[in-house]
Amino acid sequence: MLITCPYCGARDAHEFTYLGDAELIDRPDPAGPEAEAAFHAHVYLRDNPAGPHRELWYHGSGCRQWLTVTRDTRTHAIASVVAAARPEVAR
Amino acid sequence: MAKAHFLEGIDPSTPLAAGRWGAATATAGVTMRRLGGLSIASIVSAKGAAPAVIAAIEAAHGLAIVDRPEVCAGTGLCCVGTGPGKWLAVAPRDDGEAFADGLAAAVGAAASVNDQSDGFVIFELAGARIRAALAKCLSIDLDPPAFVPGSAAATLLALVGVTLWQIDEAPVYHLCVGRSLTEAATRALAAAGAEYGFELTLD
Amino acid sequence: MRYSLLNVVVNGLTGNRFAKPAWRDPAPKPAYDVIIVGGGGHGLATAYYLAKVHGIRNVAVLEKGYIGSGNAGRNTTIIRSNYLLPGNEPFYEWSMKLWEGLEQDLNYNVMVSQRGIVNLYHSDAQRDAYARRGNAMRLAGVDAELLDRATLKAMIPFLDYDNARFPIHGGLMQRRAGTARHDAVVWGYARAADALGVDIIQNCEVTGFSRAADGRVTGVETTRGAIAGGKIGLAVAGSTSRLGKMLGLRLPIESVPLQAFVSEGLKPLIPGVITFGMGHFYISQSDKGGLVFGGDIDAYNSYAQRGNLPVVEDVCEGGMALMPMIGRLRMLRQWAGLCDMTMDGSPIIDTGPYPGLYLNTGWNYGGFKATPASGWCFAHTIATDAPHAFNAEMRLDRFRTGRLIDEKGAGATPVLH
Amino acid sequence: MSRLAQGGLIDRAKPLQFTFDGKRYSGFAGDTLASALIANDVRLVARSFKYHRPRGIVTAGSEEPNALVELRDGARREPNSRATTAELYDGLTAESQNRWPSLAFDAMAVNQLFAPFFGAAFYYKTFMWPKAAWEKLYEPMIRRAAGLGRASELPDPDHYDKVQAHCDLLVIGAGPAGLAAALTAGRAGARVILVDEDFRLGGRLNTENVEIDGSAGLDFVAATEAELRALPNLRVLTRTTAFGVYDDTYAALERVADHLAEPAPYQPRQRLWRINARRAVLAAGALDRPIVFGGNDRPGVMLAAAMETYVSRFAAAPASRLAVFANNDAAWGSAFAAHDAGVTVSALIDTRADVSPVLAAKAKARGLRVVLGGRICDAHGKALTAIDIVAGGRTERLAVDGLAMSGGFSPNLQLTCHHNGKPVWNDDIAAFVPGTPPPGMSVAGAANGSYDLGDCLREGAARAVGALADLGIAATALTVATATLNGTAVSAFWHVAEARTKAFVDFQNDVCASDIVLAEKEGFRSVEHLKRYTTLGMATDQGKLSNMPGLAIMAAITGKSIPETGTTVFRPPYTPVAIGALAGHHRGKDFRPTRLTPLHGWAREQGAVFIEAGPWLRAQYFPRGAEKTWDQAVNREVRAVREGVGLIDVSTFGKIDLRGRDVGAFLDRVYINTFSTLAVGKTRYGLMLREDGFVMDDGTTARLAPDRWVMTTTTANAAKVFQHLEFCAQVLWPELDVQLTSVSEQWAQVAIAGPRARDVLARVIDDPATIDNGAFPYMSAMETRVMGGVRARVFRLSFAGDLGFEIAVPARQGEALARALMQAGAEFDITPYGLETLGVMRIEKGHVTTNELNGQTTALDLGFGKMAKKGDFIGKVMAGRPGLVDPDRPRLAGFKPVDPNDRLRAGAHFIAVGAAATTENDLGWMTSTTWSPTFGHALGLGFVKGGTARIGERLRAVDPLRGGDVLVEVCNPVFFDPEGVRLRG
Ligand SMILES: Cc1cc2nc3c(=O)[nH]c(=O)nc-3n(C[C@H](O)[C@H](O)[C@H](O)COP(=O)(O)OP(=O)(O)OC[C@H]3O[C@@H](n4cnc5c(N)ncnc54)[C@H](O)[C@@H]3O)c2cc1C
Ligand SMILES: NC(=O)c1ccc[n+]([C@@H]2O[C@H](COP(=O)([O-])OP(=O)(O)OC[C@H]3O[C@@H](n4cnc5c(N)ncnc54)[C@H](O)[C@@H]3O)[C@@H](O)[C@H]2O)c1
Ligand SMILES: Cc1cc2nc3c(=O)[nH]c(=O)nc-3n(C[C@H](O)[C@H](O)[C@H](O)COP(=O)(O)O)c2cc1C
Ligand SMILES: [Zn+2]
Repeated sequence: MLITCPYCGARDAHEFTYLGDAELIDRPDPAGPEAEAAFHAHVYLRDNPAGPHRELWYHGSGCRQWLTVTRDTRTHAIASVVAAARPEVAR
Repeated sequence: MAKAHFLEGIDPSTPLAAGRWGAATATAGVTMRRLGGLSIASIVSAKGAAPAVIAAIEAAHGLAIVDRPEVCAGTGLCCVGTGPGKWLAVAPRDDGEAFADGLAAAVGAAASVNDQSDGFVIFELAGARIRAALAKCLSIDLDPPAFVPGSAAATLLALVGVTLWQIDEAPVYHLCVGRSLTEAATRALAAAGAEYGFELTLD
Repeated sequence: MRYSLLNVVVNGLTGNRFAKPAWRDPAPKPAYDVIIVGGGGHGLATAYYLAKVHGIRNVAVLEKGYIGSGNAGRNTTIIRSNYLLPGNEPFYEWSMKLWEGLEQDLNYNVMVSQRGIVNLYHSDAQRDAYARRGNAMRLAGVDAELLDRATLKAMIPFLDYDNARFPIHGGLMQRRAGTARHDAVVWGYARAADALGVDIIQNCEVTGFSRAADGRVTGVETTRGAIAGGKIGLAVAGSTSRLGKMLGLRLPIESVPLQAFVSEGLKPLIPGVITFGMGHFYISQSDKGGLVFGGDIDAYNSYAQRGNLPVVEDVCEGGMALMPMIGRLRMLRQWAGLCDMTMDGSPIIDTGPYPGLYLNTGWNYGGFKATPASGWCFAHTIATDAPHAFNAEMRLDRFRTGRLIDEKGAGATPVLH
Repeated sequence: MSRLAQGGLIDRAKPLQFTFDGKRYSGFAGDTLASALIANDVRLVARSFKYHRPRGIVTAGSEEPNALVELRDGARREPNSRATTAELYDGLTAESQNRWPSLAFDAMAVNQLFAPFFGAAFYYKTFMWPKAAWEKLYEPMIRRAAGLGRASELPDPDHYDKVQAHCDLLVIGAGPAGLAAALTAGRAGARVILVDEDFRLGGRLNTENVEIDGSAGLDFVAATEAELRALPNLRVLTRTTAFGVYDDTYAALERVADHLAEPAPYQPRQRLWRINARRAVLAAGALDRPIVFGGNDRPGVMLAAAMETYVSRFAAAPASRLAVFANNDAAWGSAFAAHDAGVTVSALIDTRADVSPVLAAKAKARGLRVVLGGRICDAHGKALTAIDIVAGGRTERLAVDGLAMSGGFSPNLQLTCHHNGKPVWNDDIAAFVPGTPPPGMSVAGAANGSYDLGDCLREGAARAVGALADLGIAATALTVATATLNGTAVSAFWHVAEARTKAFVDFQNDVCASDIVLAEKEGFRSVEHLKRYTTLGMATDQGKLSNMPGLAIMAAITGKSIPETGTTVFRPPYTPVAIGALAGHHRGKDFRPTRLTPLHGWAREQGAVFIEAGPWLRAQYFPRGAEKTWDQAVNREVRAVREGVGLIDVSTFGKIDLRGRDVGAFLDRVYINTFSTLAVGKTRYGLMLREDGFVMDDGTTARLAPDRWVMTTTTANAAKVFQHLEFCAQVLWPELDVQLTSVSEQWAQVAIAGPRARDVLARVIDDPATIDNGAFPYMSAMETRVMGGVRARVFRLSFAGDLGFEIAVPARQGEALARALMQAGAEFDITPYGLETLGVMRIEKGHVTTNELNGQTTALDLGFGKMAKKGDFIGKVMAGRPGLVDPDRPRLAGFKPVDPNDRLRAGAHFIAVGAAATTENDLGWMTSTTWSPTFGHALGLGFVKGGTARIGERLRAVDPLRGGDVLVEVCNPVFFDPEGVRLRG
């Protein structure tokens, strides 16, 4: 499986580490009213869809960027790869 | 019985000795030479500060570097893109600390500079079969136009993280390996090059 | 038709003229007391024990393809009860006990073969962790032995003890562990459940659920029409999230591929089950002679039911590091299953989370060995609306309460379990 | 000898000797073992799996189900090797397998007598009485009888390579279709790889006597090969099988040296190619398939296409009197070829009532006897002697010693299914053709169901043009004006109902037509159930021959069409692949890279014994003089530190440089304790949680300058922590100004510990005044100079729990530093110590490490509950869940044996005195133990319910695994210097 890293270009997936659903980007507000429920959902609950999935990969053996990859879990076809950092604050 | 592979007789904790290994070809198809006397520093830009770093390097060293996986070489300094806003700076001088301090002074708060002269070892890889040998250890495409003189890549060599860049058309490459893994990388290349005749030079 | 020596002889002499289907092929009835979704080992075992232990016989097992088409038909057949944590250990040991009597119980030779498992260790820290586990097993009345290198060498001489990158220091052994024939387990349970009146309905995919106003789940929609059910149990392994979505459920599960491999047939070579402690590799030999081996999961979400080459290479590297005699033996076929990996690596057998609904999921890469106990406990949970002591900790709310059953200590990253 | 006097693509000038079952034979270069055996009149080559039926050679390719042998001997013995693909070399040795005592007389053949009871899946219904007999008697018996060849049981002496390749177009198969595709793409300048599993290019052109544009097919092959090999942008790989299609990657196996007695020095035996091909054309051809009739497995019965190959390509006649039995035109061509080569063709039996007049005329011209609308119902003889022909209501016995059968062709579409693509049925050719191939793959030629030579050539060229067009590369299709028109008509025919003897569907696994009938009766009707119940298609050929007839028979019984019945799934590999090839060089010591510390050479000089610590080799202990056992050395090393001073290499710790305005705030969020308040020149111990509230790692972080910090991580978690911090910095809090750099490799780090540590350091540091206790108290850090100007970082810390310093210098100075310290400490008897000694001292001091930080523990469990700050940090919220703060969770405590002579063992569990050793009474477990030379008895750390609240209580530490049951006293986990006087001294 090739992941086209925006910095490095197409690289074999074995250069990357997979973390899981890209919702892990959105860490809940620990001071929020339902923080415990929100963290429970954030840490544990997943859509786990059969279809397009936004997910986090770390290019640890390359440029060391965290990437958000949109990949179809039925076919492994990758629709997009972007830096995981929120664009407004990315480099 | 075929001759056992020479690596089988050498423990990975014993450095592979300089010299010819593998097939007794007239000339070694793959050569690996450890380069000494280099200063190496890592540059990691602050968020959004890559342009400032590029400008600072240009101002201080007259070298225009790019924020891409490429190597930009000037006199006395070359910078290899290793990640967004990240470079490995290499210079032919034997005072890594001062080199890094100089760079740090140049970039100021725009980047974090660390002396890595002892953290990495750089090898020069050449020989008529070097591409074939590298194809056994790397998964990236080294054929032009995918990879040409000036191209660089942070990638895996066998199971070792490395930075590789191409020097010329011959092709000659430079390979930068973490210090603790130089022996592992050497063995991987020796295994890959054995078929073509492998020559290791350590100075 | 009971299988017996006489029966085998008679069939042989009559050219199988009187052979009968192992299970009927009924059309779905409009309603059942219990509907089990998923005709894998767990679903079929659940139906069997519902009928046998709880006398609930108006049961349907709905399977979208053919029974055993899921992980039950694609696993590496290892059965063992060498678990560490009290939330797991008694459950898996109960499973082992059921395995030990399964042929007689089902009147089907599922080829339970207690040839033993050895988990190799390569460092003092690994030895200590195995000792903790082995002692936990012994406290639970389960057999476990810690073998030193010399004993191992006599028992399994062909491992690379000295030259390997990670020398072998010893192993934790469970002699009662071993393998069972995966397909036979599915067919044996199906045949026995069918004999007790359970309807096994293949090519019947559940595509939705019907719900009462109070939220109660009252039936399923399927590719063969709507079917009402008093109670509905999900035992769909890697597909739980897909069914959960139809119910608006989000679960602590990610589905990832696990690959397995079989070699060409060989004369007896590997005595029991062996697992490598410093690489992703484990192996056993099937009765047919194929080396059945596997290793790590492909670490990404997938429903493709196939894996990728890096894991194949990783597994074979582990194999060659451990037993360099297999270099010239050939991999014949590779395949993959969908593993429903949970956030703590342990399963869920629970009532709810809606009335009328029951969950059996989260078997990670290790639920084959659980098949009998899973069916047994799930049947109990469905019949009595409460978990049995064996599955008392395997509940969905443990992620909320923090009473996790994390054997590996890998935390909420399913691909690390 | 059945070697034809002329013809064939063998080199008669190069005779080669070989042995089969110990008997010597000879063949020629260009032969396979199978063709050479045929040329030597060897018919019986193997025994079948279940019934041990005598078997011969059925095919001429990698689809061979029968002719499997043990090739080579000694450590190189390879069971289950197909004689049909083994290239002959001088000195080749092969043995038949799965027979006893000999191939000709196999005692296990008695199994055939029991065949009525050994039907499909008989084993599931029997062997259950008595219960114990299964494992004691039946299973071992079955296992011995099953399996095919014998493994060598010796380490594989050869080595293997793996290569990565990248191309625009991969062409799989070098028959006419593949050659046309490769030539078209190669001429267009695209990067092309052409692979073929054969050792010759040409595919069926090597067999069939055809013309292309007026010249012989073989000339076309030769000219094309010459042009392809001259193209710099095109790589030709023969002996290379594309065996799997993965995401974006094709896997192929090149048999580099299998045609040699043994590989040349440093030549790999085989090479695994991982090919990133942007597009691929599959031109893998089609396979002839058998017809199911009685005795169709007898030696002497082979596929018609194979027979033709043996006759034409290898000049080896498989029979002297041959019959041909077919349902299609192609087999007629095979019959003509045999006849033209001088083999007597006694009858040509076709199931069709009509064939094209062209064929009929060709047969007539050759004087062949043709039986139309006929069938063969049974074949006889241990090796074939006669066949029974049914035609026009009569049965006729015909004496023959060879039978070429052909049930029509099946396209070789396996690779199109590796991404779950399903083949679709084509009635015209009575075969499945590719459905949805994997992305980027197209199919040409016979693999696509196009059987006419001209079509194959045109389709190959067109597919290449199409594939390159997708990539924006213009190409001109190779043009072919004329090509031989061979008949391609076929009429589906699978199974001869009149068969009276066993009719085989899957030869290798002995699956008969009757087994399919039984499976259907017992309800195993889905093709996947049929496969698993009968083992149809599960043998080493993966049903290449048997799947079609098998499912056609099932379709007929159930009254369904073939497409309704469907096929089973094709999975990689296309043909079996050596496990060694998939491992490549990563075996033995090179299984995984070995990491060496910058002080490795120094430690070796000091006589260290090394141990694998994850990827690292670390000094375990340093034996001296007369010391015989490791514990003698360790006890000495511990005493030396506690009484004087010792030094240890701690370079393996992860070291992360953090720079930026917001590092303090950043660290506050990743550690449970506060770091933003840390003063410059100080270091602090920190605990990091995962977001689920469990401990991830611990370590110290020092502040070297207002905006520059350096963190140390445990050796084991170095990469994991760096990745986690990158996630926090890049993704969670990109607004924070933090730059992370791994400096683990740059710095060598040495710890010195013991009452004399400062005295030693004072002689090495450039400014000794700076390490006075006042100037540099416990938990201080500074950047400084040692050894006369060498940049260094000094931290006042000690894992060993004594007065201690850690000194980091640039890696190349590491050994010099160690030597300088040794010299400076000589008068205090400074002692190098290893990991083992560190382990003893950290237990004495109650410091936790991997055994305790195993991912299952919380900060509370470790007694670090008070460290947690008020504000947010990763893991804070989830760490508050009831299960994690449950007072009943086992907490860290220390343990010592009540009887000082008792030994403690990690892994023991705690049970209250008087209670039974059961799970219910389990109070916790021992994580780490050691014999402490400092205290003169054993010490342990562990987790116990109640933790330090139990101090003073006595418990049993039970270890049934090793027969241990020791009375222990619960203690403070910090045994040594609990007040920290030593640390601060
Ligand atoms: C490669 C591999 C190796 C393994 N090795 C081992 C091992 O050695 N030991 C061990 O203990 N465990 C092992 N496991 C795990 C084990 O196979 C599974 O945990 C276990 O089989 C899961 O339970 P099951 O048998 O009920 O699941 P399955 O057999 O997967 O049953 C689920 C069924 O639900 C059906 N289904 C799904 N959706 C629907 C729907 N909408 N409607 C109707 N039906 C539906 C599926 O078709 C499937 O048949 C392995 C798994 C894999 C993949
Ligand atoms: N008359 C008929 O009915 C009939 C039927 C079928 C084929 N044919 C003839 O056969 C020829 C078909 O041409 P073609 O080019 O399609 O096929 P081919 O059979 O000539 O060539 C296929 C090639 O692919 C190779 N191959 C197969 N699988 C491979 C794999 N996985 N990896 C590497 N190599 C692999 C084979 O070794 C072979 O050389 C034509 O001449 C055609 O006329 C005729
Ligand atoms: C324990 C075990 C042994 C197997 N042995 C064989 C075998 O000898 N030959 C074979 O072709 N497949 C074998 N298989 C694999 C199956 O053919 C099949 O690939 C697997 O059940 C997954 O199904 P699928 O490939 O149809 O998706 C075996 C599978 C298992 C689980
Ligand atoms: Zn990258």
